[in-house]
Amino acid sequence: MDQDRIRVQTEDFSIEEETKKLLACSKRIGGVVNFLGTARDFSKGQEIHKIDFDHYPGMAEKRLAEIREQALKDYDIIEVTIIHRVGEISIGENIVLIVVGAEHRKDAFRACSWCIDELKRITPIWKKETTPDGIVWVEEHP
Amino acid sequence: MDQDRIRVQTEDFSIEEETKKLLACSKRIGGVVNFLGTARDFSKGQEIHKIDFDHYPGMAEKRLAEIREQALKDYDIIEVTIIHRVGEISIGENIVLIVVGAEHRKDAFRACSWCIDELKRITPIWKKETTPDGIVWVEEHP
Amino acid sequence: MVKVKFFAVLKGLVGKEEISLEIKEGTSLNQLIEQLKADLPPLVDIMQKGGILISVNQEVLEKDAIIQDGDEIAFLPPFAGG
Amino acid sequence: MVKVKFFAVLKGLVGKEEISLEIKEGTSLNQLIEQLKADLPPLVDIMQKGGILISVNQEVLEKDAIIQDGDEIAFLPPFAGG
Repeated sequence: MDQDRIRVQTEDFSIEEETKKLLACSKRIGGVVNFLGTARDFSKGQEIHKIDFDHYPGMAEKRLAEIREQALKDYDIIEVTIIHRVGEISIGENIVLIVVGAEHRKDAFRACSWCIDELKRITPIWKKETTPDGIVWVEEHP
Repeated sequence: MDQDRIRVQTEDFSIEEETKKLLACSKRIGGVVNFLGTARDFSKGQEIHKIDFDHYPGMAEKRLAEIREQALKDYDIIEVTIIHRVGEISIGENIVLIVVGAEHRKDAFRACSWCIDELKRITPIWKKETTPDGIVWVEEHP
Repeated sequence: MVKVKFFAVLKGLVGKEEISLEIKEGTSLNQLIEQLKADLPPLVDIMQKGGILISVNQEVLEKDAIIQDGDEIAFLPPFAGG
Repeated sequence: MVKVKFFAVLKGLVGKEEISLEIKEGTSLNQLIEQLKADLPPLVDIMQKGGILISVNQEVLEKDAIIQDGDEIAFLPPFAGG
């Protein structure tokens, strides 16, 4: 069950499918908040051609599982799915998806926002941007 | 364009499709926050068999359009879609979808949360629940 | 003539979805409500209970607003969308 | 023997993805870093610049932590997921 809720994968994912899977786990879910991060074509004024994500296999999944468990403990929510793509990602493509299901919406919003902040803070995933000026590993995150 | 971003309809909607449509409107969108409200099977401890939504045609759409415009003005976001279903809705089905696209996620979360609060506050839509005890028009909203 | 619409729980209580009626020039929403109460007795209790908003041409207005011929008035129970 | 992994920008700068090396009993992360700097000169600048976390068996630890035979150590540049 958990393995399906936490994924680091090269393939794309479907928001629809993940939302439906989450809803299927409990009829008590009345509100779902999704965060979808996609590859933008501009970053700090620089045109970007493509993005590559590197990750620490094992440790990245472990951190995402910890984030999910902490969110389930700290917020009044029912289920959480976290998926992060790695490898080469073209402009406009999906990068990350967080799906949070709750009985009431306030906690779903808070938990989803917390999960993506925490993901950026503690998950060993790195981003390489290919721009007209060359390749750069992104150091700061917004 | 606006007509497509604001809809009151009996048919179901697809989160995937709406998210893709929103992303297609600007490559600057880096984060999308979705709120999906679904029909729960319990409300205040009462089992619910089905839900019916009534609305004030014209006025409901007008309020949703105002919410969208206000959100675009007050938050640093790029686009908003608001869809509310009316008529008969079975347990587990979709009710409402709000999709907010922004360059950065914080404003997308804030705007999406504000939109659903505001929708509940000012939109002339009413909910009738069918329970084992009979039919009741819901008066308070959480 | 103004059109008066009743939604949701009100539709059932009043027993009507929409009525048309003549008003005198300078009629306020409050005066319209009194006029309607006489014709539709269930409205007496409903309006006393409170929580009903009234819209004129799809904008919610205070009850001292003056209405005009051709206006569309609606009685709106507490909203429950979302 | 411990395994040492380098990720993202470090992989390129150091020119290696993973190395194995012998450690003495009671070696701290700080001592390991000094030992590695001698073998991999680019690490000198990188570590001085700061912002690099070090994990032992996939947990980020302080640099005075003692490592043991069989540990998996990793040099982690600032994260940029999401």
